[in-house]
Amino acid sequence: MHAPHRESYLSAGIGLRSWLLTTDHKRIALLYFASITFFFSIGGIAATLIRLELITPQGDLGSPDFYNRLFTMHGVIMVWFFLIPSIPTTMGNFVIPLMIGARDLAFPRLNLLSWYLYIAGGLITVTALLLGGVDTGWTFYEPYSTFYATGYVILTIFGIFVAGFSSILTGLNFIVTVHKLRGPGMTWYRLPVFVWSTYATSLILVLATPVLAMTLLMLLAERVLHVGIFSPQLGGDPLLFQHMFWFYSHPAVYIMILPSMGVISEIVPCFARKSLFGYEFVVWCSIAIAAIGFLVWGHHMFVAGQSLYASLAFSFLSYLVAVPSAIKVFNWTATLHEGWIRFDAPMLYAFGFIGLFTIGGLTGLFLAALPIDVHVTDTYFVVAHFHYIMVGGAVMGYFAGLHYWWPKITGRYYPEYWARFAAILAFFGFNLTFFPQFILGYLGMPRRYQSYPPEFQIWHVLSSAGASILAVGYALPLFYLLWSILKGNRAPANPWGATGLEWSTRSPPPPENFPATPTVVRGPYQYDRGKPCMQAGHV
Amino acid sequence: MSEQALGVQYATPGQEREAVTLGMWAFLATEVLFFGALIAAYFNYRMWFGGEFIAAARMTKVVLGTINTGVLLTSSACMAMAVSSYEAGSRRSPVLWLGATALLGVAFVVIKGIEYSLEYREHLVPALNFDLARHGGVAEIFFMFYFCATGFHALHLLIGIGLVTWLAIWIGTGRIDRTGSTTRLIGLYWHFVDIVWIFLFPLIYLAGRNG
Amino acid sequence: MQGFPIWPARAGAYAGTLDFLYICLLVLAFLTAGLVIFLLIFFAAKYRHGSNAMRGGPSVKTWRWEVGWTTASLLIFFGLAVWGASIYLKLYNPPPNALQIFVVGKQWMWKAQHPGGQREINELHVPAGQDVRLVLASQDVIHSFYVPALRIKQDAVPGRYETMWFRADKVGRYHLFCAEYCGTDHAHMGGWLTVMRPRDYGDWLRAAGGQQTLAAQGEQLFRRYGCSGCHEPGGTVRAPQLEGVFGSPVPLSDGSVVIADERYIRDSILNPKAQVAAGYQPVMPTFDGQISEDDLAKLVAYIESIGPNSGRGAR
Amino acid sequence: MSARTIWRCWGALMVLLALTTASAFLPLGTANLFISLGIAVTKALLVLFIFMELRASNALVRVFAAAGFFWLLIMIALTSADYTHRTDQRVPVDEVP
Repeated sequence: MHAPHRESYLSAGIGLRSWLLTTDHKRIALLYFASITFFFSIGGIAATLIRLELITPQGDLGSPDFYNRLFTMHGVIMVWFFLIPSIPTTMGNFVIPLMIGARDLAFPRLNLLSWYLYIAGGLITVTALLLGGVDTGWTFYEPYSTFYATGYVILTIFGIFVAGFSSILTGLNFIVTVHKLRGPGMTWYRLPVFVWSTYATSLILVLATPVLAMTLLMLLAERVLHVGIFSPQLGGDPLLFQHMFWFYSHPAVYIMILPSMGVISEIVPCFARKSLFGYEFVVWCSIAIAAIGFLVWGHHMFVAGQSLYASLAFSFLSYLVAVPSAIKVFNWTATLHEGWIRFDAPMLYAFGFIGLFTIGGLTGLFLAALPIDVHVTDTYFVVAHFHYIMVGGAVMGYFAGLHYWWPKITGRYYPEYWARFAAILAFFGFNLTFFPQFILGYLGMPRRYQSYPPEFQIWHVLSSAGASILAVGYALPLFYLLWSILKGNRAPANPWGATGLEWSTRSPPPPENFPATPTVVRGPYQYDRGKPCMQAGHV
Repeated sequence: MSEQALGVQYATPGQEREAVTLGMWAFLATEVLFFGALIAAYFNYRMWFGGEFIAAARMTKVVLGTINTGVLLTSSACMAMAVSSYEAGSRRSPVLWLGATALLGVAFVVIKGIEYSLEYREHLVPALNFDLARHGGVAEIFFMFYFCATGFHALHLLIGIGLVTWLAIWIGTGRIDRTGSTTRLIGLYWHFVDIVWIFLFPLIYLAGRNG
Repeated sequence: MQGFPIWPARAGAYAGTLDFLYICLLVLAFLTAGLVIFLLIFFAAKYRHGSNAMRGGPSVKTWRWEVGWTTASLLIFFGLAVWGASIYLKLYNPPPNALQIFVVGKQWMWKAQHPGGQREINELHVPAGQDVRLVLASQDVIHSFYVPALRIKQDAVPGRYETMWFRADKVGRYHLFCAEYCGTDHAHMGGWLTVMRPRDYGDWLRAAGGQQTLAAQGEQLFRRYGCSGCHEPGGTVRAPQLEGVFGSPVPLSDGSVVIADERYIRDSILNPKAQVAAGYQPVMPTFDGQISEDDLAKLVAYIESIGPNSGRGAR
Repeated sequence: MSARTIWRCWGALMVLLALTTASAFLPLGTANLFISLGIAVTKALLVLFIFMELRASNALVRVFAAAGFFWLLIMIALTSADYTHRTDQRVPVDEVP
């Protein structure tokens, strides 16, 4: 099946210029892959140092200021330069045009511009963090960030501001692409769930990011000009900053998790050889999550001093947003029923995702209950909860997708046993790292503490031990995936027996994606007693 | 985009036209929330501070503000004329209408500049010379909003003036691709900047005039 | 290392109420997660590729399942929301006649002032079995007053008063933390809450030297800052008399009515023109930036002491 | 879109501008805010539907035109759920009307 002599998007040009000036969505996806891996490593190093510091109750790895800079760096880099762009800009960029039968995204040059904005913003922020860092935490709460914080606050925020434009333009590009570039026969209900969830993500990117941009600009104005907006010392209300910040930053959590849910919805039917249970429910749950996700931000402010009425409303709405997530979990589980289940690495990651996301989601129910939130907010319970969602959920999904589409992207198989080993390692390492943090949180260990009362130590030690396993689990793919680019076995067009359009073109795909525009004749994930029925009528 | 041949990703010019139109509207939705964040903050502070905040609005220049609103609305009508005559196939008339649009835009910016200089003389500019003892801290916060909102609006308008001027030159010299959507898209952008002002005007200039 | 602690200490009955909700949630979470994980493993084993399990039985109507689990989740979630809210409402409404203590957060310490004028730093002594109401202020950034043994937490926001209340039943020493990140020594901003038998508390109060009650100190400040020049009978300027005002409704010049609570008194000192009492001119100068949070607390305590419950202000 | 439509729309906008400015000076209390916002919404709708040709656009474009404003309303509504109730925060709940 493989045909090395035929041209692929990888061989279409080899100079640096052909990469840096490319408008091919597949090459831009690889640019993102490389840069995101870079930022993930920086954030990961910061996380390692944090866990190292917390093994003992005293602060012994540097000063308190150094620790404060560490967790700020970890948060800023991971949130804005890894999690938010991760799946949409890499896998989204690569497979969405392939999945809908398009030649490219609607605005290829805008797509390249998005990458440049992302990398510019990222480098500005990393520069600021390396020059001396910031000690505000990734939330930049007022009035701390205006008049009390030290370090390069302005530069860091400017970097995030620039990267925000990359988010907006990426989202806009996907929205238009999904609406206008679907190939013949590709109706909305024939779209793979990954396309739906990336579309839902794009809506959030377009509608939430500008609010962050304006909020950060006002923060900058206040810090530079010393004129009151949010700062109570100058007459403002610091809670307004929190409202505006979380209006973006809570939906941002759904920016991170929705694409991951999309990846899982691709992988589960493919490796169960069975159509996705409740397809319509799953896709509308994605849209519902994106919409309701905008209505719940106040649950970050239950003890911040917002009014009773706001707290009651936000608690109620927070429970509402949990419903579509729960429905998704039930649908993935039901998909397995009467399947022909295989356990390749992507499926192992997907199993990990479902388990961890379920725990993350269930602990969200604890946090939505007002009095429990009063006790555990700003403690390790919250830290554990959002890491279960963002690392156990979003990052597991990222690795699941990375392995799933790796043969399509590179034309090579990754080494299967190494990959399964890494997936299992990451799962156990993750649980050992973050499960103890739930206990710590309920015990009352506040977050962002460099030193802590000695009775908490045992759980911190377990957590740090887990983190070292997790670090290996995340570092391993870096090595074997790079190795497989050179030495891996060549992969055919459809190595997994999947049904989507992206599997009906060659691996790696030709620059024009499809030799002839495919016509779609059926919905996604159709299997006839375990045999795939391809979506494409002909290729 | 549109001054080139059809992009490879499109099958028909109609598809491209629909795509860029949708893209523009999605971009405008982003812009609504960009200004909207400021407007939401305004409403909350208006509720929170009450009388003092509204009283500060009385120090804005309502006559100049009203004239400026008229200028901007007229410029929008000229822009609509430009798009309409362009799509009718004319070459000279859209250039004239675009020229009128840009001139009115410049007039708006000049009047805005006069307002700013008056406010400077009255010590109403935060960070530069705001007279805290005379006007009070809440008024300073109001004027911070005033300068942020009108400043970002003016920035958008300046970009619009640049685009309109560029467009007039391209149409006039016949370098534009007639099948493209550029004219219509720039029109949409111009009207959007107008809509932002339509909301800023009552919030900034008309607040507190009843007392 | 000290073993594997699972439960935080319980210093009061409220901790038990909250733990009960928490345990119920835990049971629900374990059942749900257990069910999902059991099904994952069960299906994975039974329907693994190459197994001989029966497949393709009579197809189940999808929507029945969907409607079923959607409704079930909705009902359970709404029940939880209502349960949580009902506890929160109690937490929100301080009982009357609680012992009131002012707590000021600043980088990086908690300063407490008892009604008798006793002050302490990073320590808080309270009597067991008595309702205690804390009035929280911050001098710089946002802090958060957190006592895990009581299961309560409240941010101290600069520029306003926040309140919280609790009732500790069990004598002992409990951790007191700052839970909102506040800068360099955030991790060291805290200390101990000491719950004492009421008699011991009385002894402690005496030993801690209540030179003068908070209200008495406030009365001195009331003269030193010149408040009495206008706000007492025979003042040079017509200004509202403050006796009996505390806790009662005050009509404002814009037609609305506020309750003269700590926050109103504080705001009126710092920003007198914002909420002017009806019938008076906005002539009072602002004291913003001229009075520390400590002194503000004393002034508020004084005005509270001449409130309607004091006997002095009874009309 | 004909020149006649455009200039008639312009005329309507000018009339509304005069109305809103004049009404702002009438002592109507908070009603002034709602009148001026109502007129602003009308003006914006005129610009949207006539100048920006939403009249002739398909449903998709209209949805996107509305989305930004709708989300802005969410933001204003839920933040004001906080701000409108801030002052009576410590009034016992059963006494609040």
